[in-house]
Amino acid sequence: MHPDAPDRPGDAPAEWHIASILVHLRPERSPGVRAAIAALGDVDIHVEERGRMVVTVEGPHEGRIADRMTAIHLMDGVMSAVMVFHHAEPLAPRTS
Amino acid sequence: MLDRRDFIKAQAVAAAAAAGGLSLPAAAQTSMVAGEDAQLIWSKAPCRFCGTGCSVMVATKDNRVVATHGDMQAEVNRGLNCVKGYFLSKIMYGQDRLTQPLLRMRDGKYHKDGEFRPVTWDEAFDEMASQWKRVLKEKGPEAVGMFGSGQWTIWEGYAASKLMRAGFRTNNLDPNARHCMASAAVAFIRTFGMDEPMGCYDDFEHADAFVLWGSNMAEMHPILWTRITDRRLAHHHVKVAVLSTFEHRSFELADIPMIFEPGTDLAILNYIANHIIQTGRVNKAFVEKHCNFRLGQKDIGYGLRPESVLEVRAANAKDPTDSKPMSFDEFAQFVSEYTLDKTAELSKVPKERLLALAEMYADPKTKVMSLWTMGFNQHVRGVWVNHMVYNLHLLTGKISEPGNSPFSLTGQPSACGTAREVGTFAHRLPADMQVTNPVHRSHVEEGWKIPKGLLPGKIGYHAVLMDRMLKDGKLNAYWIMVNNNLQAAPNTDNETYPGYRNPNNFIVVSDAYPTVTAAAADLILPAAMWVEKEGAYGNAERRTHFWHQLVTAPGEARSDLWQIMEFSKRFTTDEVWPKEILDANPDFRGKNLFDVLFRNGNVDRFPLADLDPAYDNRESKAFGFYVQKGLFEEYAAFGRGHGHDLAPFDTYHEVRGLRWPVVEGKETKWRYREGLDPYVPKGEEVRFYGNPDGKANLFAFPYEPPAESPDKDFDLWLVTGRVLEHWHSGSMTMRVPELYKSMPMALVYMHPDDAQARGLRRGSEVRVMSRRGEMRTRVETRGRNRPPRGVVFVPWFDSARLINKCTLDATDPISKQTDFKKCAVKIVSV
Amino acid sequence: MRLPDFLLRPWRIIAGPSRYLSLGFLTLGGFLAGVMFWGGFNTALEVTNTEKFCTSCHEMRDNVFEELKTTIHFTNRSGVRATCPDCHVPHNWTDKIARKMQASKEVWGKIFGTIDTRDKFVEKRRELAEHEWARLKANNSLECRNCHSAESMDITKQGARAARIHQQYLFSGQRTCIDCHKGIAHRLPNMDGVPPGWSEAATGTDDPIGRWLADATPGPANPH
Amino acid sequence: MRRHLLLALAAALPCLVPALLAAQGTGAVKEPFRPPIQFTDEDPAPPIPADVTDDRRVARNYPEQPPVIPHNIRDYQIGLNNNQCLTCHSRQFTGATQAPMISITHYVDRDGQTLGAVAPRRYFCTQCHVPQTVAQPIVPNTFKDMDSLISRPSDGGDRR
Repeated sequence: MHPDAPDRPGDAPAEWHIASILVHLRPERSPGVRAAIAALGDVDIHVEERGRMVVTVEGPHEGRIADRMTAIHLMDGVMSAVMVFHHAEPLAPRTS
Repeated sequence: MLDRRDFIKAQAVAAAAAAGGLSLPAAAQTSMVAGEDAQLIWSKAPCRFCGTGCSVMVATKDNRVVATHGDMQAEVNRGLNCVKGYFLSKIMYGQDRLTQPLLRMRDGKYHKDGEFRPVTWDEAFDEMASQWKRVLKEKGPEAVGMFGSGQWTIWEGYAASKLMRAGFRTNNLDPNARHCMASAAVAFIRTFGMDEPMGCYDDFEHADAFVLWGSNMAEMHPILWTRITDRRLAHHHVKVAVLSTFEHRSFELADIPMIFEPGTDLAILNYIANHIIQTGRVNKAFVEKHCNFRLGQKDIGYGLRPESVLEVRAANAKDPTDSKPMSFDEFAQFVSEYTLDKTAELSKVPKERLLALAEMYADPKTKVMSLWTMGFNQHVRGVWVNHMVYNLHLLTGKISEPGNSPFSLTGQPSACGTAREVGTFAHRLPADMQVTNPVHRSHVEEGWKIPKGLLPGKIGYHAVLMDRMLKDGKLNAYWIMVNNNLQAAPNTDNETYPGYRNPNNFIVVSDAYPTVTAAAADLILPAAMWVEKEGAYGNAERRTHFWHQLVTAPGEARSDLWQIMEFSKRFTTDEVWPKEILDANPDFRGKNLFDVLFRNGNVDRFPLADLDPAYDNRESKAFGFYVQKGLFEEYAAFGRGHGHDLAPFDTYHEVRGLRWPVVEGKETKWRYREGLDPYVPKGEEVRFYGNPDGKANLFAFPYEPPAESPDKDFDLWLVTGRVLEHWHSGSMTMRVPELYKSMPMALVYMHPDDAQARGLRRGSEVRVMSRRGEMRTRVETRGRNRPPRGVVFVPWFDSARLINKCTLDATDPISKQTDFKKCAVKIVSV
Repeated sequence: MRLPDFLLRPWRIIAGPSRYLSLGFLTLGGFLAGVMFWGGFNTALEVTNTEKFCTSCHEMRDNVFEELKTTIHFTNRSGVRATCPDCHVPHNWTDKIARKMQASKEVWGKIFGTIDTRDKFVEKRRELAEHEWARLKANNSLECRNCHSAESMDITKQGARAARIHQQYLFSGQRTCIDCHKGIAHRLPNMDGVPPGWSEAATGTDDPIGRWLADATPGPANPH
Repeated sequence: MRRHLLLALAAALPCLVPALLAAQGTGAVKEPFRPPIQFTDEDPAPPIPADVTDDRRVARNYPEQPPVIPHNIRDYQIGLNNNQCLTCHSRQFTGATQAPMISITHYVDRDGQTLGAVAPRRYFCTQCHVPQTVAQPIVPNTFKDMDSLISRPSDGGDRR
């Protein structure tokens, strides 16, 4: 599935994917990296400490997640972006 | 209201934070999930199962384990687990966990034929101590014994060794690791003067060729198999050779698959040595500088009872370990009879494959990693085959450097750490010292602060001999911990069970679950397991790794460490030590064994204040000092400065394990080579410093046939072993529903033609029968294991189908390790 | 491993895939000819059409037949099983003869030792498999359909995914059995470049029957 | 600490109760020993249980658990030559087969680099993903998943 595929491609069942990514970055480049990540969309930054940052990506298919991870990996100041956790399930209406 | 997806997101964050070693402020979680009760605590722990030593992250909540996953930070597994490892979360929650001591009773007191009734710990230990005292009084120290395990934590094995050797003055202490890698351990010492591999798992990323000598790593060491798979599939020049007596899952990656006749690996190994010599590819400089050659004793028998006809007939059954020096030329002459033609005929392996395998070793440009487990070690010539594979690496100098590595794998999580390094074998002391060596004993007596001359110098009973002695009524008080020997031992119907039910014997089993062994005991002690206690294991690459107590054991269950130490309180020195020793050391008179062994100024050296406040530690709180730290530091002192250096205790709680020797804070990946091993002096290049002359020993041995081969009455080879989904006797994994449902019973895997010839088909109910016993199961003709005609495979994980009633208690005469891979059976329809 | 060219050239002339040379090869091999003299042509043909005949040489017995034994086409619920000729010999006479010519090449291989070991057989596996895939593709999986007819399939008895894929690809005529069901009775060769039948890359072509004889060019050398 | 002990007791209750009940009856404890457990018993071998082939996803115990395989994998070949699991579950074929795509964690190699295809170390699927049979476990397992430990009513969401 192409990363830029529409959110509900074809007749594929709607799914919700989430992944957490451990990002190693140069601490001095942190502001720029944070801004670039925030600009991606579907991405949340959670904690950052001593050049390591935890980011979650959500999306309708795995392509979105791979795409975001690659984008982060290629950012200036980022040394690596490693996925730690990935989970997918059918999209059910949210109740609260 | 908590949203499920927010909750999963919180977990995702926690998993990444744990993987990266980031501390997660409470706010970071509570901001997403409305309430702190959704928080999980993630901690590291080694996997409970095999000797690979993967690290897992364990999530706990409300004193329960709720999730586990592969530890990204661990070098061994880098985030991966096998299917068993992924289900670790559930192993402690089988509904039949033992939660209270159970004693066989009739009319309100212990009776050998009574029924199990719950008793208190006090009642349990009272009965046990009175039985021990009775036996010690009647027969002396040689009539008490303990059977431990490579699943003991390091300090549990160490405490057991102290209690048995210094407390009860007997070396009747052996681990189930005897069934597992005794052959490897003995051959290491005889070749290099020191136990355990010189290389490490980093060799996987450096080797050009992998040779599996009797090891089904795809199922038994799956994570190491991922590293071989990674190397093979990503690098096209890399080749994998797999040798076995039947086709199994590891053959899926084999470039050179080889099915050989059982026992002929001896001939294949000699052929390769001959090929290396004949084609002029001996690394002469290496051999001259670093090797000795020795001619080993032949015709050494099969480790059966001495009156057995095979032992009487063997010329050197009494003297199997002898050897004498020989020259390189004599060695070359010795192996020269193992030609390609002869070896192909004997082994039934096609010549082109034998040649291709030999070339892997002979070609100086190919870095070879040899790997083996039970196919080699559970072998009536197990020590020989271990020696013979070292011969190949030494002849070519392919050793002690990245990618060139003879590597003995282990089956239990601490076979190396506890059974070998701590020295819980009947002949061993810590740090490779031997009970028969008076200098070693004296050194240990000093370290333990016990009187000179206290430690016994006679080698104790080994695993198989213990069973024989129980049956013969010579061993009468017996404590079995963390293992299921009535399911695991050979020839159990004749040699193991009778000893357990011998009316003169009192059998104690400590376990977490009611195993067949527990059910045959007289007293069952409920044990804490895995992360219910603080622990340490040592894996197959010399890596020592620790974990904290993460949850509390159920009910009255207590760790083996607590059990050993608490039991020691029931004895005074006057009851267990001889008068002469006490006369010579009056300070020790009337002392409690607990005080002598564990309040000796070493073990009780570290206060409770040293505990990590984030984790509970039941044993330390029970005894009033940091027990694990005290035991570890006393033990580690034996190895530091002697090539077995361990890091300080606290370091191991921070890191994902370190490979000893740890010198000046640095682990050692490859031993015996200058620049890689701090113990090798400058300018020596290579030094096998375990031996006084710094040289390794090559041994010449012939091919000799197995103890029992198929004949007209029992016409099939029986091979036993494990499966991926279950670990050992299945006491943990059979209680995980997903694992149980994936592999619910032990089947007999056989060739479709063999089935057809007996009027059988897949699913037929059959009896597997040997001269010793029988079991019932069903036929599998198209499973993952594909034996050739004439061979059947039965796994031993299933307590309802005990294949070890059929196996033969033949052992390697040198290592005393059983051969579970070669005996004769027949299969008949039920 | 490749043979030197001077050896290969005469081999190609003898064993080449054209219909004419295969006949020449037949005579050279003398195998069927001998049989023809000995008995009636068709009777002999029937003898060679039994599993017993196929497995009378150890190449077949120890390789392909050994592999068949554990698969669903040998052991299954009802005990209805496929024998070698059920799948590998066309039931139509002309095709049958054509297939025999092809088979005789493999017999030649036996007699002259090109596949006398397991390793040599494995090395040739991709080429041998490609012949069969091409033939079944060309005849719309005729030998599969002799037992498994699309018309008689009750898709309610199939797994949901299988039912859907059969409707989409098989019943619509977009694909034929062999497109998806390769390796169902024997181990697969190296499948590099062979897409599964349900992928876009596997779009079918309607090769005329017989073209396989001329076009079944050997695939890439199979390392295993 | 006290909370821990209470919880431990609560956790142990399912195990303790049967044992205690049994102890009240005959006085002997039969309960811990699931049949067949006596060494001397000869147990007729039950039939080989059938495979689960209903193609229904099974709930995971925790998100990190590899899903079990809900279909038959008889005769599937995974080896040096090819991997038949990937002919449905790899990214490019999931559109046609509608099979779940392998997790993208499977594209990450040992050094954390994301590859264009499944990482070689993840190649042998059945090391982690196992099929199931219809056999019913002899011993129930009392593992509780994290959702059930959260003291809140169900969110009503999907629980596979």
